[in-house]
Amino acid sequence: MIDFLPDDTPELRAWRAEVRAFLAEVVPGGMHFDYDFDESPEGWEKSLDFWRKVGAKGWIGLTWPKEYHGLGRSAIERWILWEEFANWPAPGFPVIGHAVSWFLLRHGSHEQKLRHLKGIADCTILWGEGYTEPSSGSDLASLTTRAHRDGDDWIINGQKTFGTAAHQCQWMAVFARTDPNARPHEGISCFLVPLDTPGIQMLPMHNMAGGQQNQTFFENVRVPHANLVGDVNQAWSQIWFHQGGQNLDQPGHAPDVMEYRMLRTLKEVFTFCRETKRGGKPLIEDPVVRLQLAELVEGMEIIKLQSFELHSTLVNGTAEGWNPLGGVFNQIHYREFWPHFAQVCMDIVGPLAQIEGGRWAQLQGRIEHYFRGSFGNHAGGTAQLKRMTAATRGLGLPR
Amino acid sequence: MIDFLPDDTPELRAWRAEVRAFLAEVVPGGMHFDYDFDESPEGWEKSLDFWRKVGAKGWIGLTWPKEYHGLGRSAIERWILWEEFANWPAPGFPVIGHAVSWFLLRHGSHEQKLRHLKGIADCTILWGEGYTEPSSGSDLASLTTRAHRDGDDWIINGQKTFGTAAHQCQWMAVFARTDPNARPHEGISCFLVPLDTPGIQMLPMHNMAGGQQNQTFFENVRVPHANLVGDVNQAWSQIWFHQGGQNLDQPGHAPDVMEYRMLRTLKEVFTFCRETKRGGKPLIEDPVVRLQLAELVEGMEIIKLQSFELHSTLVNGTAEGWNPLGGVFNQIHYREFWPHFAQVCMDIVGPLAQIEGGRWAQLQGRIEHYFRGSFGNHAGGTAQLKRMTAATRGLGLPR
Amino acid sequence: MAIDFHFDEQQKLIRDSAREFFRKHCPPAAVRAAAKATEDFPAELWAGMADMGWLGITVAEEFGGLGASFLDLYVLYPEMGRFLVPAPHLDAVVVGAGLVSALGSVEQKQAILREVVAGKLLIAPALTDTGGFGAEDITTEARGANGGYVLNGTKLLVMAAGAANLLVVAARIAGAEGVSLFLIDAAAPGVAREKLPNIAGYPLYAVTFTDVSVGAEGLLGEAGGAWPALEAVLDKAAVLQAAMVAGAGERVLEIAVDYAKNRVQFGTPIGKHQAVQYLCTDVAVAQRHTALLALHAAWRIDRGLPVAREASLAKAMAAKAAAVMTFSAHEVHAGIGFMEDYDLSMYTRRAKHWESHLGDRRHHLERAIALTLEPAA
Amino acid sequence: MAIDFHFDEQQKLIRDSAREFFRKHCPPAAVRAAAKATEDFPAELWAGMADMGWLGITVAEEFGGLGASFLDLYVLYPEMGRFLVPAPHLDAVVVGAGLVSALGSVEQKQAILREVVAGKLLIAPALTDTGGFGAEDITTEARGANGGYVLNGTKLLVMAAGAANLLVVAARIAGAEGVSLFLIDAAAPGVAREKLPNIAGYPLYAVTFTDVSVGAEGLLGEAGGAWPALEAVLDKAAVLQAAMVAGAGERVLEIAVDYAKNRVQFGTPIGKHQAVQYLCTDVAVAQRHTALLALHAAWRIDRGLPVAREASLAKAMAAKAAAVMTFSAHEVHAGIGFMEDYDLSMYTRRAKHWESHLGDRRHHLERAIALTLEPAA
Repeated sequence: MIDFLPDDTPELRAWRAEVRAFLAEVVPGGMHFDYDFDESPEGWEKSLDFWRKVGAKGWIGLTWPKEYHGLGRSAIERWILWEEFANWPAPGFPVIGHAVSWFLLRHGSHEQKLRHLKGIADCTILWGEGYTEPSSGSDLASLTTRAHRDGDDWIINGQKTFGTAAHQCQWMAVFARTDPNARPHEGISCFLVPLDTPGIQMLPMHNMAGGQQNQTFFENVRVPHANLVGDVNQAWSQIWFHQGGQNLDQPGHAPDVMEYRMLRTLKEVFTFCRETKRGGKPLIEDPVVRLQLAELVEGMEIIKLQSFELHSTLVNGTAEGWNPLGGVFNQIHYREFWPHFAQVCMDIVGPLAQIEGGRWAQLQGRIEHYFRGSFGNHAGGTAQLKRMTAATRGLGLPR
Repeated sequence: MIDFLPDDTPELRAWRAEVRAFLAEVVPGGMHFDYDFDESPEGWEKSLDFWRKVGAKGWIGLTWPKEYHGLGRSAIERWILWEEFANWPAPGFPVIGHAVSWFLLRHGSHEQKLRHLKGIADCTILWGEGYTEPSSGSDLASLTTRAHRDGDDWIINGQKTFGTAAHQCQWMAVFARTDPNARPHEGISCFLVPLDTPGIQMLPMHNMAGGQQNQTFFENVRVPHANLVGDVNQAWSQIWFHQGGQNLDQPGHAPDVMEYRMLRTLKEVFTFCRETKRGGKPLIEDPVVRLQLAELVEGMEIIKLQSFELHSTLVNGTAEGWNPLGGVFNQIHYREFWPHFAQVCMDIVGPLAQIEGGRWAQLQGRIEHYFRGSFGNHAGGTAQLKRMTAATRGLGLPR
Repeated sequence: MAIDFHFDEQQKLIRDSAREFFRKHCPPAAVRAAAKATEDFPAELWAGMADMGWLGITVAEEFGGLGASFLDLYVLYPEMGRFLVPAPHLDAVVVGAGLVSALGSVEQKQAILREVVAGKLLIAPALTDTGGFGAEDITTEARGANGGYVLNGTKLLVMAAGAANLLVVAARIAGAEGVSLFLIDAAAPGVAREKLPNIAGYPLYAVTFTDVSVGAEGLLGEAGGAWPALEAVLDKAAVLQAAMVAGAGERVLEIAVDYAKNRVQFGTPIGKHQAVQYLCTDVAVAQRHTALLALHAAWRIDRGLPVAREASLAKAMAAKAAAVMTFSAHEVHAGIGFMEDYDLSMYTRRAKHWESHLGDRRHHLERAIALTLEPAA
Repeated sequence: MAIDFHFDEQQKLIRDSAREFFRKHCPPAAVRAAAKATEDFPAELWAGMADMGWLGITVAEEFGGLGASFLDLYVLYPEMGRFLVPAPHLDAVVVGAGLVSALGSVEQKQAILREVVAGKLLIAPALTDTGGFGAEDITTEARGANGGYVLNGTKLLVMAAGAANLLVVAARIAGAEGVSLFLIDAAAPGVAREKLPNIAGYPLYAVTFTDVSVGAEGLLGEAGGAWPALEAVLDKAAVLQAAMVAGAGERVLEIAVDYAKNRVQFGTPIGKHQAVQYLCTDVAVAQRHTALLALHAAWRIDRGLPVAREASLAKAMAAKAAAVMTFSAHEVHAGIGFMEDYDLSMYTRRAKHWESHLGDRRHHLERAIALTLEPAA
């Protein structure tokens, strides 16, 4: 039955109230923190403190099986939890631990799940991303980092790049070529690597929005065979994003703190327009600005509704008339809309939007920072790649 | 020396005055006629009458050599002539005779030039387009119409399609495969074919804007060897559009009546906005409409300046900083801007723009007709094809 | 049920039977023939739709309808878009009968609705004087006279006025505030109907009222008080118009993708080129966005939630999608799509009507932002 | 000469020597260093530009300039864009000295221009109170007092105010119509300069005037009568800003095309993909359109033709191009383009300043349509 209402039972409404009470207690007033674009030590500290408290409630692994540090709760409860976090806002979950957790839950061994999900559930262990290489971005099959067997161990050599906040992490899921003679996508394996292993070196890179990404060099890095996830040479087909959507291994899509940052930014722009006069009139009465704002509202509304559709697909299967690859279409819209949104916000705020701080900055320079961050819209695969995935896998056009 | 002034001598100004006087006498008040989108017999008759008078002045072949029915005049005089025609407006030149003339001047034999340029110069013979086939649009190399030698003749079999106004023509330049064993683009020849030759049959197709295009069937159509243009099997490399720009065989680009129709349409919309009130205020004072109009003005201005640049390139060579394939960039802008322009004009005129005629139609339904015509923006190769040509030949990206 | 995009069994039944019915009765040739016919739409098609019960899905059972939900009605509309059904269901039933349901006295409902449901009475809503769909765009005048009213004005873009028995006319009563609605016999003296040739080939009319008398019983709802109900009915219609665009978009996407897969140029199907893949995903994205906004708004209607903002977002997106989807599909096709005989052009022509019908993109964006910024308004 | 896009020999000479000079003095490392330095811009670069004669190209010979044409000056600007030259030529010379040339008395010109041309005196135009560039955006107040004036107000986004000796301040004289300009010593009592951290890394300042006294001789032009000349100077500057964007666009295009040719993904250079080809042609098209409009406007200036409309079209297009070119180039690059150390990000940051400097796209589109519809205005 068509429904857009997550909490249609008293139990679910109580759950939402519980989450909200937790937030009010732990991060009163909310906390803006995007680990992608922020290197402030206080920000990291407060964000980790928050997530450790979430972990202590068991909510990071809310839907995981109880035997693996989860609470075994439903997808819709997870939706409500994240919706509240996003709305509040809570800081974004630090680095890629969530993605690793779904990957481990699907492909990890019993021992790996027992051991590694704990640190994610507690937020005591942060996981970095270990697939991107300097000459291998979305094209995982072209990666050149090598791992070869040496007794009970594997020895890794190579280089990973663009590892967002990897310097804050303790572990990394590293994809490496284990069969150099196999076809490109058939010889890749995934290893769980502690980042304090000898032979690992990290060099910082800084992105346009002030976040730190990293190059990680592996020189004869030795990890035990027990740290191989799943079967050897099978990582390409296991990898969580190989279906074109990062969310497909989740029990059901949930709203995202990062996406909701857009909504909060929009509300800030509303306020700005109400309080700012241009040509003697409040900006909010300017017909051109109103149309610009309306188009931003439209794009935001679509992002929100896409989440509903994806959740329904993952939980209830694809409804007739909806593309089974809906997640990819969501990703197209988000990647294309985000920079457009940021550009229009800058336009509305006007020439003074270029000021980054101090008393003459508009909205404390947050729009300008948001704008710079929007050049990070390629993370997880470019809009162009998503378009092609949608065209070929979603619409069936030839490759 | 940088210059945008076509008539900077008294002689050229006199020439412009002469053209203007001619127009004032022959088509006082101007005449809108797009043969692409108009099947009215009166329109055709008046248009042909006009062009025969132009022909009688020798102006169709203005820049052709005198020995081939031309006047041997300069490229800048041709610019001025066409600019005046476009501004007036004169009706568009009927079908593709001009393209054929440049092709013949470059590749035709002395006898062919003598004979066939006469009918074009007089506008007594109309030439149709004979390259497009049902499964071969912009991809000339894939054409399947065949011609085989039979003594002193060639026998043509096959089918051409989308021949705009071909039913009005007496001749057609037909491209056919003359060596079925050669590589696709190496076995094609061009024949000059009278359309009353036995074996030719024509079926009409109607486009969305009310123009007639045609399918032309060739069944054992016999043409003498003398009607072959240039060398056998060489047509692919000869064809006038093979450089990605139809204008490259001209002595210098000149303004175009069709493009100027856009400018006239814009002026009509200006008038409409001045005379129409919405919400109690003249539309011309609506800030949103004004921005829409400004963007249309911007796009139009670019079209006009592109003509200048192309003219300079063809006459004086590529200036530093300008892409030698400028013509293709012009074609991109025109093809992308035209439908956008038409859409915005419809938006401005509003819901009543959908009415095609009668007393409730706005601007006598001309905007609606113009809008329908804009779906013909693929003629001469789609915007997508021009983009790829610009990227690979213009910017040097790999194919 | 908590977030679900599956229609329920009754809705699936209606949708599937609609698809089957329209596939049989509205092939492209029939759609083309209807646009050229002198009658406004094929009478037998309308009778068939009446037989299926589709003229009364949301009409109360006491007046001969099914008394079903808005989503039960909604599922018809993607199919009507897909098959370009040449029948004035949206205007005559959703708006026309919808206004009688919303505002009519019991007598008016008794007299009218059962006949509408049976397909025997056709209502043409004559609302717009200028093409605009805001309250301020209504200028036709009703002058009080002899205990009734005398109407003067011209209504434009009136759907199926030629076949209509009854007109619902929006007017302003001279000297009073607000919008009033009148039920007027389409054949009443002083009513002149003029067919408007239009891009969509729809039976659109200008209806001119010259000193048309109507008794006090011709008033639908309160004098000067019709706007809130009219606005609510127009919101429902806007959502369905968006659903129609989304359904047409599914078909336009199929046409474009089929062509891209099968058309070979330069040795490969053109659908292998990323430029063409971009165009096809443009169609899919616009279709999907429209469907999302429309379905959400429809759900809000059944839940009794405020829907004006969401209806406007859906219609605004649908207007954009109507243009983008057809444009992009034409870009995929180039020459062949420009031909009248190719099915795509049928969609392009009708999409142009849908774009502005019930309010154009700008109208709905302005309304949506007003409702977002000043929700109280 | 009748339609020609080739610069003449003198212009080619200036352009070529500029390219050579900037290639040597403004490599990317120098541009980055300048943005982080405490001084507003590298003094030796400015001195070098003075030596080349570039601070006085259009200044009359009697005041130490070359008295050359606007196109002679124009050819510098694509190079300044290409190399992101960290020097305030546009603001200090074109606007600042340009205003003195246009409005100054012989005494003012004598005292100032020769020094400017020699690189010894730097003028910072302090024009905008709000970021807007229309006459109505000027609100700083000058009150008549003691035969002179007292200024109060804050000017924003003032380029290189820290290094400036002299400010040209736009203000309104209390109780009088029109805009007036004042020449004010940057070190005068009551002048406070505050550096504004900004996306471009440019030396932009807020300059606050608190009861700043200036004598009658500090007035530049007529009281209340500066706007026409100011507007004309701003038009010239807008055209040059557009030329700078076009020149930067050439380099951005090179960066994007080089990357697309050399970056291999899925076994082929990404530049083989039509999606990437589209993005690269987006850069090229925006660059070309900007260059066309800017060059045409520049030519009109030298021909003495009205240029306000054409200057606004050029700047409006340049604003759009600044955003489109950098955005599209980033889309080509994905991850690496997002890195501060990659050259592209230098262009992106400065392009954001250029977008709104001397008036944003909306300002210039509104001006262009006004001048198109009401050319008399």
